[in-house]
Amino acid sequence: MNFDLTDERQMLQDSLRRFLTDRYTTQVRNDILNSDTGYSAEIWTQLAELGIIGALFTEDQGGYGGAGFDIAVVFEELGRAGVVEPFLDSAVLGGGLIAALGTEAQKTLLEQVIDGSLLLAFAHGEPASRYDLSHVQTTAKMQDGSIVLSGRKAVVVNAEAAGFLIVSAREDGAVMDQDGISLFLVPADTPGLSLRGYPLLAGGRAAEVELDNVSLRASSRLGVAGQAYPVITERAAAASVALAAETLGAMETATVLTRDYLQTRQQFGRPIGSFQALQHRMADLLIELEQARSAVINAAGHLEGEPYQRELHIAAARNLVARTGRLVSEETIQLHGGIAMTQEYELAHIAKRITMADHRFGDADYHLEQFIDLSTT
Amino acid sequence: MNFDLTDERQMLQDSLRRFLTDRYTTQVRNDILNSDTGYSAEIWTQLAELGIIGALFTEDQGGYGGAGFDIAVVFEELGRAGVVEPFLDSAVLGGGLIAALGTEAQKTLLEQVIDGSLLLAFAHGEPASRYDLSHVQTTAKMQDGSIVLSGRKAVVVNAEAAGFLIVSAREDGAVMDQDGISLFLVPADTPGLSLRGYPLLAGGRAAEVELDNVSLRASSRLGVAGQAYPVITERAAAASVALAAETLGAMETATVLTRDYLQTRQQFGRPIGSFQALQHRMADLLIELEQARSAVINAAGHLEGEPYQRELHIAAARNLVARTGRLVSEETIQLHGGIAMTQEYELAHIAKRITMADHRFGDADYHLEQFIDLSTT
Amino acid sequence: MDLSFSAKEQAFRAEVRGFLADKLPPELAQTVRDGRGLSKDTYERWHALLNEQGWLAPNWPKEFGGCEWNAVQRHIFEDECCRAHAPRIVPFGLSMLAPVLQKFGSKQQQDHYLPRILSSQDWWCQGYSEPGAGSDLASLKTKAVRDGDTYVVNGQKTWTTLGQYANWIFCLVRTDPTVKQQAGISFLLIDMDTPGVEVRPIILLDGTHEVNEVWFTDVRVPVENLVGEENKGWTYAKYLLTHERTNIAGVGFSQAGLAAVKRLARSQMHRGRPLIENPHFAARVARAEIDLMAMSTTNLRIISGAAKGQAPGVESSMLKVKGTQIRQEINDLARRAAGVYAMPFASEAVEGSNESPIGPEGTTHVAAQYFNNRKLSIFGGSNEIQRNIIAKVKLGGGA
Amino acid sequence: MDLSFSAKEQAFRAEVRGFLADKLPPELAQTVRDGRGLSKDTYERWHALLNEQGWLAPNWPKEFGGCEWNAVQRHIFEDECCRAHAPRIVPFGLSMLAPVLQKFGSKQQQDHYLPRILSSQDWWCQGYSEPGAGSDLASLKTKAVRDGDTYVVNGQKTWTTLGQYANWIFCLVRTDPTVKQQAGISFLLIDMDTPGVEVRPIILLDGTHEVNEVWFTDVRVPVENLVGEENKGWTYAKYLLTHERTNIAGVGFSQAGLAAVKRLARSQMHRGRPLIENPHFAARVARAEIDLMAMSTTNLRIISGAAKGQAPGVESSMLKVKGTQIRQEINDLARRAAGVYAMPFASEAVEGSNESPIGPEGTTHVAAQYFNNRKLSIFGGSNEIQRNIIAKVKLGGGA
Repeated sequence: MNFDLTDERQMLQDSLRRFLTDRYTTQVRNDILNSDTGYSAEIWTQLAELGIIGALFTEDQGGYGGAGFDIAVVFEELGRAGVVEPFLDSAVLGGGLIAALGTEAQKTLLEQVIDGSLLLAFAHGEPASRYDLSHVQTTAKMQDGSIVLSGRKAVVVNAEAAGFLIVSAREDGAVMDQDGISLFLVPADTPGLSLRGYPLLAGGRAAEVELDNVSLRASSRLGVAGQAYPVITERAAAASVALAAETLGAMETATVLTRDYLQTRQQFGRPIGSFQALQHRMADLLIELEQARSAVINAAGHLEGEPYQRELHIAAARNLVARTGRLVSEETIQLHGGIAMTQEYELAHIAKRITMADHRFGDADYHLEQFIDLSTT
Repeated sequence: MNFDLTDERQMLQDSLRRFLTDRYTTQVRNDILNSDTGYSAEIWTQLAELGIIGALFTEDQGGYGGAGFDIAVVFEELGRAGVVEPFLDSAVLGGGLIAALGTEAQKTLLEQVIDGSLLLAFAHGEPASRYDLSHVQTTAKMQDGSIVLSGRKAVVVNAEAAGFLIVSAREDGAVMDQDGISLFLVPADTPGLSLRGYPLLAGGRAAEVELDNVSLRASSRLGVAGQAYPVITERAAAASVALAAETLGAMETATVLTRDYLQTRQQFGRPIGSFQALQHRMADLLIELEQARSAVINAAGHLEGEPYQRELHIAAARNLVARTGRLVSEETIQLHGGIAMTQEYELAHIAKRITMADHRFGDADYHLEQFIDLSTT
Repeated sequence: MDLSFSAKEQAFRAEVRGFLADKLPPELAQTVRDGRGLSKDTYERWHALLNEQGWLAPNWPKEFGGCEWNAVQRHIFEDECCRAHAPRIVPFGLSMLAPVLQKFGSKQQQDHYLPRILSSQDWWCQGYSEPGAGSDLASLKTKAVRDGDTYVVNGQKTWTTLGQYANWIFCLVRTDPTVKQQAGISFLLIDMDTPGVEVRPIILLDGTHEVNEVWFTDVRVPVENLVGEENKGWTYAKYLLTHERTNIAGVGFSQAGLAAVKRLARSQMHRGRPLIENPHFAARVARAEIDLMAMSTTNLRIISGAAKGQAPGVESSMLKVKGTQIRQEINDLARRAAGVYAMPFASEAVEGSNESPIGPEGTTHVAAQYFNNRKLSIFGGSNEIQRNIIAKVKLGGGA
Repeated sequence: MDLSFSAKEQAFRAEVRGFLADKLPPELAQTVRDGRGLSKDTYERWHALLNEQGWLAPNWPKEFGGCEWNAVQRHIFEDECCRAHAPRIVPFGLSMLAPVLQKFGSKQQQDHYLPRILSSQDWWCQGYSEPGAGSDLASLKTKAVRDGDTYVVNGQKTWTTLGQYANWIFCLVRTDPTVKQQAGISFLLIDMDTPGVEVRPIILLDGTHEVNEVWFTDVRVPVENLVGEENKGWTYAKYLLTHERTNIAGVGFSQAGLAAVKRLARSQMHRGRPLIENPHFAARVARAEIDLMAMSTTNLRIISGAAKGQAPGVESSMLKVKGTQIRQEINDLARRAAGVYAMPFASEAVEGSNESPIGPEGTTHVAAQYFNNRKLSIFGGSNEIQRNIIAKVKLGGGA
C-alpha cells in the first residue's frame, strides 16, 4: 500500500502546476473564454511540448503514461487552473479510442495527437441519448464498398477544431443494443458532415453534428464492425477518471480561494473567517474534499482493473464527486458573497467547471443508479 | 383564508396545555415509562374527564370535535408533553373505526371510549406487511354461522390494555388485494386470542397477537364484509395527521429545551448560545419547524376533503415532518451534548417520540413514494 | 382555520386572471417563460399596461394613486402574474423608494417624484451596497459634504441592479463621519445625469449584465434632494428594507419553475423512459414540491396575519432563507433535467436573439439561471445575515 | 500509488484471520453481531485470549510486552476483528493510560501497573469530563490538595465509561487554582476502593448503563500516584488524546453495520419486493456505501502516512467527523429497514437475556443503537470541537 506519487508523476505534476501558475492566469483564461475558438492554440502547443498529452498515452502508444493515475495527476492540475483546452476530448477520448482500436495505419495519427498538431473529437451522444452509452441511432450502412453514415450527434465537444471526428454509428441491432455499434474515423472536411458550433457555459466549444449520407472508405472503421461498445465504456471510464480528477482540482482551488477570502475580507470590523458559522462550513468543505480525493484515487487505481471493479469505483467516484462538487461550488460562492457572482472572478469560472462536469458521461443520479445496479448483481 | 384557531379549539388547547404542564411532568412521565402497564390509568381518566377523548369525535359520535384540526390541536399538545397514553390507538383508530362502520349496537361502545373506561387497539399490521395497508394474510372464515379468525398481528399498540381489539382479516382475495378485507370487534378475553406483550422504545406497550381459530359471532363484523379498506385508509390518514401533529409538538419542545440550554450552559466562559455556528443551526431548525407547522395545517385541513387531495397532503406532511423530525431530534441532541444522552432528561424521551413516529403508518420514504405515485397520476 | 380563499378573494383572483388573459402580450409572456432577459422597453411596456389599469402600485395608498391592496390581495395578484408569466414589476421606484417618500418625504418630493414613477418618466435604482460594505451595510463610506445649497458626493456604490437603465438613484451616504456608524448616514436622491456620476457594468457569472458599479466624483446634489432629516437615513433605509420584503418567499416563481422542470422531465428520456418516471429524479422533484407546498402555506399564514395588521417579524427572515433554498433547488433540478443540453452557453438567447435554440425546449437557459440565482441567497440580506437575525430574536445572543 | 496491500501485509492478515477463526468463541461473536451489551466477564475472557497470543497490546513497545505493530498492521488487525465480530479491546488501560505511563510514568509505575493491565488484574476507567467541563475540558474543577504524603481529592467526574467495572481511575485534577486553566492540572491515579470514591450509574437514553458519575469526597491518594510532574497533567492529557484517536474512523464498524443493513433489507418485504430493491432505500444504502468506500481510503492514506512516521494532524479531526457521520447514517438506515419492528424496546435483550427476539432477525437492537450512537458525535471531542480544530489549522481564526 502506497499513496505517494511515483517520481515521474511527481515531476509531471510539478512542471504542469508551475506552467499553469505562471502562464494560465485568470486574465489569460478569461481572454480564452471570450475568444472565437474557445481555446488557445499557443497554450495547447506549449502544453503538448511539456509532454502533457504524452502523459495520457502509454509507451506503446507513443506516450509515457496513460494509466489511471497519470490521467488523475494531469486532470487534477488542469482542474486547479480551470483549463478549458480539449485534453479530454482530443487525447483521452479521441486519441484513446484510436489507440485502443486502430490499425497500425490509423495509429500513425497518434503522433500528431501527442505533439498537439492534430485535434480530435468524439461524436457519440445524440439528441435523445442523454447519458446512455448504448443509445445510438446514427446508422452506418455498406453501400458499394463504402460506408455511409446518417444521423445527428449532440453536444460534440471540440468538434469545430478537430481534424477528425470519431463517430459512433450502428451497423446492427436496435437503438439501445450494446452489440452492433461501430466507430469511424471521419475527416473534418468529409462531404455531408456539417456542424453548428456554439460556446459552452464552462468554456470551450461544442457543436451539433449532422451526418447526411456521409460516405467513407471501408478503412475508416476503427476495430471490428459492431464491437465498439466495450471500448467505448472503457474510454468513458477513463473520461470519468479525468472529470472526477478535474473536479477535485477545481474544488481545491475553490476552497483555497475561499480560505484566502475569509482571511482577508473584513465585515463588522474583523475578517469574516473569524465567524464560527463560516468556519464550521469551511471545515465541512475540507472534510468532503478529502473524501473526493480518496474517491478519485479509488477510481484511478481501478481503471486498468477488471471491468466490474472498474465500473463500481467509477460510479462511486463520479457520484461522490458530483455531490461534493455541488456542495463545494455552492458553498464557496455563498461564503464569498457577491464577488463570486462576477464573471471575472476566478471562482465563477471554477464553479462552472465543477458543475458542468456533472453533465458529461453521467450525472450524480446516473452514477448512483449504475452503482446500485452493480452492487446488487 | 384564516389560520386562527376557533375559540373552542383555542380553549381545548389552553386547557390541555395547562393540565399537561402542571401534571405531566418529566418525573411523572418517566415513572409511567417504567411502569408495568406503560400508561397511567389515573391520567388517562383525568384527560378523558377534561374532554380530550371527546374532542377526537364528532357530535354525532358523542364527542364535540373529530375534524382534522381537532386531532391536530390535541396531538400537538400531547406531543409537546411527550404523552404516551393511547389516544391514537384507542380513540383515533379504535373508536374512529367503530364510529365509521359500527351498527347502532356496536356504537354504544363509543360512550365508554370517550369517557375513558374502555380502551381499544387496532390489530391490523402483520409480521410481513411493513406499512402496506392492504397486506392482510389473516383470514376470516364463516363456519357454522360463526366467524373464525386465524393469523398473526404485529406490534399491536395498546393491545394488552384494550377491552376490544379491532382485527382486520381477509374474507376474500389475495394477500395484497384491497377488496376482501373486513374488520371485526374482538373482545380481549375471546378464546384463541393470545398476546405477547412488550414495552416500546418511545413509551407505551404493544403486543404480538396470535389468532388461533378465534371464533366470533357474526355480529362482530364492523361494516360490510370485505369492504373495510377505504375506511382503514381514511383512519390511517387521521392517524397520520395525529402523528404529524404530535411530532410537531415534540419538535417545539425539543427546540425550546435547546434554546433554553444554549442560553444557560456555559463553556469557554460564555453561554454556548453565543457561538455563531450553534446559532445558525438553531435558526435552521426554527425555519424547518415552521415548514412542519404548515405541512400539518395542510394535512389537517384536507382530512375531510376528497380522498385524492387528502392522500396527497397526508403524504406530503408525513414526508416533510419525518425529514424535519430527524433533523430536529438529531440536531437538538447534538446541540445539547452529553446531557441529552441521559434517559432522565426530557429531550431523550421527546427525541424518541419524534423518531419512532416514523415507524407508524409509513416512514419518510413510504410517504415520498405515495406522493410520487399520486402526483404522477 | 380555513385554508380556502373567501368568495371576495376568489372574485378578485378572477378579475386579475381576466386582465392578464386580455392584456398581457403573449410574446412577452413567452420571453419570461423562456427565462430570457428583458429589455428596458419590455419592462416599460408592461408598466404602462398596468398603470393604465391602475394596478402598477399595489402597495401604495390610494391618495398617491395606488391600489392600497391588503397582503392577501397582493399575494393573489403576484401569484396570478407568476402563473401567467408576466414580467415582474421593477421594484426600485415603486416598492422601495415610494414607501419611503410617502412616509418621510416632503410634500414637494411626493408631488414631484411619485407621478413620475407611475408614468415611467423616471427609472430609479438603488445605491446601498459598497465594495467594503456588503453584509455590514452600515460601514458604508460614500460621503456627502454640505457646500452651501448642495451636497458634494464622492464614493462608490456597487451591485446596483439595472442601474444601466436608470436616470435616478437613491443613495445612502455618510454625512457625519464622526459618530457611530448608523448615526451619520443620510438618504439622498441623485439625478444620474449630474456630472461626475459614472455607471460601470458588472458582468455576472452567467454572462448577464444586471448589476453595476456607480461611481461618484464631486457630484453636486441640491439639498432639497435630501429625504427627511440629515443623519437619519438609517431609519429610512430600515423602513425600506421591510418594504422590500414583500413576496420574499417567491412562491410564484418556484411554482412556475417547478412546472417547467416537470415539463422538461416528461420530455427528456432516460433509459427509454421519461426522466420524470426515474425514481431518483422523481424523489428530488417530490421533495421540492413538498417543501414548496409547506412554504406556500407558511407564506399565506404570514400574509393572512399581515392583512390583519400583524407585523411580520422574524418570519420574513425565515421565508427569505427557505424561499431561496427552494428556488435554488428547483434551478438545480432544471439543470439536471436538461442533461447534456445544459452545457451550451446561450449568450445570444439571453440577450434576446431569435435564432433557434440548440437543445430541446426548456433547456437553453437552465444552467445560466442556476448560476444567476445563486444571487438569491447573497443579495438583499444574505441568508447568513437572516440566520443572525433569527438567532438574535430567538436566542438573544450576539453574532 | 498502489492500492493493494504488500505480500507481507497480506500474510499478516491471514495470520490474524486464522487466529480469530480458531480462538474467537462463536457465541461471543454472535453476541457482538447481535449488538447486545457485553458483560465484564466477556470482555475479560476476550482480553485473556488475546493476551495469551501476545496480541492484547498492539500499540505498546515490545519492551513492555506489546506487539509494536505499525499503523498498517494495527489497521489490519482491527479490520479483521470487526469482520469476525470480535469484541473491542477495552481501551482505557491499554490504549489510553498505558502510553502515558510508558512516556511519562516512573519506572516504578511502569513496572507495577503495566503488567496488571495485560493480566486484567486492574480495570481502568477515565476521569476527565466534569458536569461543567465538557467541550471546555480545561475548566475542570475537581481539586487535589497536597497534605503531607497524600493528595486529598474532592469533586466529581462524569461520563465515565464502564466505570462500574473498574477498580482504578486515572484523573485530571486541579492542583493549582491560582494559574491559567491548563497550567494547574495534574494527572493522578486513584484506587477506586479508597474511601470517599462513589460510582453512580448514568442510564443512557436507550436504557443502557455504560457511563457513570464518579464522586470524590476527601479521597486520600498517595503522592506516588502522581504521574510525571505536578501541574503538568494537561501535557499528558493531550498526549493521551492523540493516542485515543486510533481507529477513529471506525471503518470496520461501519462495514459490519452496512452488511447488517443489507441483510435486513434483503429479508424485509416492501410492496411485495425485498426492501433492498426499492430505489429510495437502495439510494440511501448506495450513498452510505460510496461514502464509506472513500473514507476507508482516506483512513488508509493516513495510516500509510503514519506507518512512515508522518504524524496525523488535522486529518484525525476530519476522520472523526466523517467517520461518525457515516456510522450514524448506517444506524439510521438500520432503524428504517426494520420498519414497525424498530418500535419494541428490547431492554432484556440488551442485558443479554435468552428469550427469543420479538421481530425478525436483525431488528431487535437497531433503534436502541441508533440512539446510543448519537454519542459518537458528542463524546471524545464533539464534532463541533473537531470543526473548531480544523478551522483553526486551516483558517488560523479563533472560535
